[in-house]
Formats: sequence, C-alpha cells, structure tokens
Amino acid sequence: MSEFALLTLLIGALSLIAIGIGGLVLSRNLFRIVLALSLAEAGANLLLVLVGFRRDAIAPIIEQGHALTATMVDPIPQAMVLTAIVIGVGVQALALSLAIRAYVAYGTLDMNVMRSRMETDISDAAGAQPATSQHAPAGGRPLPPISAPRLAHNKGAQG
Amino acid sequence: MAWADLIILIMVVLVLAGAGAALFLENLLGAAVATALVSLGVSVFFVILRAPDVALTEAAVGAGLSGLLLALAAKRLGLWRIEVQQDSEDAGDSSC
Amino acid sequence: MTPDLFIQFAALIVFAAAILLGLLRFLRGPATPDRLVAADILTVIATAILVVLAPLLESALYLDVALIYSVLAFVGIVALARIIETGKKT
Amino acid sequence: MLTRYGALLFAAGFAFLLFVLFTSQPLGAPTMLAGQAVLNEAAGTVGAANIVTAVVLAYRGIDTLGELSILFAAATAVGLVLGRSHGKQASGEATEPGGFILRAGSDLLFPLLLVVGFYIIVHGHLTPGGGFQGGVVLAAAFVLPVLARPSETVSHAAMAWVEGLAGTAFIATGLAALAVDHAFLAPLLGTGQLGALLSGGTLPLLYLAVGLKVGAELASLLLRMTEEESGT
Repeated sequence: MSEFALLTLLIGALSLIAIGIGGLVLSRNLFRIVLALSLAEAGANLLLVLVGFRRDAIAPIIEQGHALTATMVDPIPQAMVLTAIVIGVGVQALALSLAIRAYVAYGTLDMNVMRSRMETDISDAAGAQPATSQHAPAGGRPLPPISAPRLAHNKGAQG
Repeated sequence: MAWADLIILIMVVLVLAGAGAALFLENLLGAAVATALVSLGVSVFFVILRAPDVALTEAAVGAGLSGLLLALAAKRLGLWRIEVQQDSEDAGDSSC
Repeated sequence: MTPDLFIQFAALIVFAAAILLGLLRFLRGPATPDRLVAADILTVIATAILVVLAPLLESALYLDVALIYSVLAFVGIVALARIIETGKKT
Repeated sequence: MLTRYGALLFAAGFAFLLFVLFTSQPLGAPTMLAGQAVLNEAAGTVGAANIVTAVVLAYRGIDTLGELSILFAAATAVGLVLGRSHGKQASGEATEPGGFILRAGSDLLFPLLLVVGFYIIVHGHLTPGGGFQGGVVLAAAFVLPVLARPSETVSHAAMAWVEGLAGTAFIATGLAALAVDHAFLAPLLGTGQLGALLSGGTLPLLYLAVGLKVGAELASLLLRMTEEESGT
C-alpha cells in the first residue's frame, strides 16, 4: 500500500467527519441529523482503524499455513472500533425513536417549525402571547407568570 | 501496488459522493440509501486495511441493520409521502 | 505477471468502471426507486470486489465479509423497497 | 446566517486539525506499545486464533459487558419511547403481504440466515465475526418474514426470555471465573489446541451468550418499530 493510498484514505476519513459535523449542525430535519451523525461516526471509525494499520502486515487472525510470528496490524483499535460500531447502532435506534415520538407530538420533522410550535404550546400553557422572534423571545412584553415546573421547559425552549 | 490505489480512489469518490447525497438529496429515503452506500465503501476500506472483523461488523450493521432501522423509521414518519407532495408544494424538507 | 493476477487486476478495473457508472445513475436518478436500484447494483459490485480482494490479500478470511455483506444488503434494500411500495399503493 | 458560516468553519477547522495531527506521525507504522504485547502473548494465554476476539472478550471482558448493557438500555429506551403495543392493528396497508418473489425469497432465506448467523457466532474465535455480528444476522432473519408478511407475529415474551437467559449466562460465566480464578471474566477451561473449534476456553460460550442476547434484543427492537401506532 503506497503513501498515496494511505493519504487518500486519511483525506476521505477526515472529509467524512467534516461532512458529518457540517450536516449535524446545519440540517433542520431531524431524520437528516440522524443520518449525518452516522456519517461522522463512520469517518471516525475509519480514522481509528487507519491509525492501527501497519504496512506489509496481515490481519490479526492466526491462520493455518501462516507463521505464528508474522507481522500483524494493531488489534486494539480494531477491537475498539468493533465496540463503537455496535454502540453506534444503539444510539441510532434511540435517536430514530425519539424523532418518531417528536413527529407524533408536533406533526413535523423541521426543527424550526417544531421549536415555534413548542413555544406556542408553552406560551399557551403559561397564558401569554407567543414569542414573535426566536432571537428575542421576550422582547418588549412582560414576562409571563411561570410556575416552578414549567420553568425548566421554558428555559430549554429558549436556549 | 497499483490495484490498491485504484480501488481506494474509486471508493473514496463513492463514499464522498454518498455522503454529499445524504445531505443534499431532497428525498429523505434517497438520503437513507446514500448512507447505506457510505457504509458499503467504508466496509471495503476496512478489508483493504486488513481489518476483516471490523469490515464484517460494518457490513452487518451498516448495510443490514441500519438500512432496516432507517426504513422502518421512515415508514413510521411517513417519509414516502414526500415524493407525492413535491408536485404540489416545492417547500419540502430541504435541509440546508 | 501471472495469468491469475492479470485476471484479478482486469476484474478490479472493470469493477471500478462499473462503480462509476452505478454512482452516476445514483446521483442522477430522478426518482427514489431509480436510486434504490442503483444502490442495489452497487452492493452487488461491492460484494464482487470483496471476493476478488480475498485472493489479492492471500487469505480466505475475507470471504466471510462478502458472505455477510451480500446476505444483509439484500435485507436492507428489501426493507427500503417495501416502504416505497407501501407509498405507491395508497 | 452567521451561525451557518461558523459551523462550516468549525467543521473544516476540525478536519484540518485532525489532518495535521495525523500527518505529524508516519502513516502505516504505528507504535503499538500495547498492541505488540497483545499480539505476542494472546495466542498462548487465551488460545483464540482471532486476536481481536481475544482482546474483546478476554482482555476487555468488562468493557464488553458494558457494551451489552448499553445495547440493553437502548433497546429498553426504544420500547419505552415508542410505547407499548396493544396487539396488532388491523389497518389495511400495514398487513398487506409482499409480492410472491419477496415471500418465497424470505421463506428460502430464513433458514440460511439462521445457519449463517450461528456459523458467525460459533466461529467467532477462529474467523472474523462473533457474537455481535452473528446477533445482527439472527435479528435480520427474524425480521425478514415479518417484512414479507406483516400479519405474522413473533412472540415478544419468548425473546425477552432468551435475552434474559443469555445475559444471565454471560454474567454467570464471569462469576464462575471469579470463583475459580479470582478475576471476573477470566478465561477458564484451558486454551485447547489453537485453531480447533473447541478452543479458547470459555470464549465460544461467552460469544454464544452475546450472540443470542444481541439477536433477541435487536429483533425485539426492530419488531417494535414495525408495529403501527396504537392510539396514544
């Protein structure tokens, strides 16, 4: 495996991570956020395995016909990536089920629409006018009377 | 070794195109298929990097289980309706 | 270069071309079913690549990966296809 | 608008940082401080031909137990979030069977998937694969018939039993090792001959437990997602 091939792989893995993070931050759709998360995860896994690669080595599995002392690639990053992939699918399943629950509750997957509906709900429950702008939530109007358990929700929605 | 360079180059192109498609496709089911493509390319990378264990896991999880999960979630979310809706209204679920 | 090795290199070049063509269809495909079929083609080509890589890396262990990949990619693609089928009928 | 450019800048900067970090060391020649030691002694002390399996189950056994518990927590949380299903809903589209090819193919593939899954699990210490991968194949095997004929049901109670028994078996093996060897999940039963099916001490048993547990867990998770909304 040439230097060029390894460098290509490194750039590919880093681009995957960058694309994943970019999509994670920029997407408004919950489903696409889950997809972007899995992309970033694939890139990170590739990077970890790439670190453990050793030139002119065989896979860390002893076969019949090979010498016991053959050079092998590093098994420890591989074991860690094995764990990471399996946990990643658990995270993905949980995120998808949360997205389904949010869709059932608010009827949309778009984060902005969901946030505005959530704020309307909260304002309705608090008996106040809904906020007109996302960036100035309580601009120019008196703060609604908030009971103690609602306080946490309101903070979460505005922050 | 020329074969590794060639296959790695093609697969990197495939993976990056799949990742871009996953972010920029209007249809979310198409985006889900694109992530399956990304895990396909990554699985071939793992084989070339002499990690058959990880390649097996990525193939099983990325191609099979993740596809199943995304498909079932897409069904519950009603994502197949988007294709029909696109004719009437253009403001779909574009991400960026 | 022995004949075996030559055949394997030729196969890899053909696979590379096939992957580029499949990718073209995937990116251009106007509707989702087109993209799904393109993805299915790409999984078949990837299985073939994994099989050809096994002799090139001089180990039979890599064949297991191709086995699992071909079996499970079928299940995943079928699941996605079922969703599109459900959408078409209603 | 500003947040968008900031996010792009962050992603690109992060990638550049990693690039500089990873090119400062020569690629393809890792230091392998722990890895070389593991490679040298794993075949002799653990007796598994697959050294990744030896690392996952023998050197990092408790880590694998934690991984199992994370998967268990994820599956439980999915069940909790999606709600309990009150039997099958008889909504038209959900129970419509697939086409003839899909039904015949799934019937044909079900036993093959079972065989492949158990092969991957049982040969986990010899060839690539193991409990997690085999468990995924088993879960796919149980979901495929439901995909082809949505009216079919798989018993959730049986899966819960299999999952619980497999988890108990894993911990019981670890406790037995604790009693005999004074270390939790230490390999027992000797190493056997390298490369034979019955080698590696308790590793095949542990991987069998892991495979059954992961398979039952993921299958019940997927089946819960196939079930339609039950009027919440």
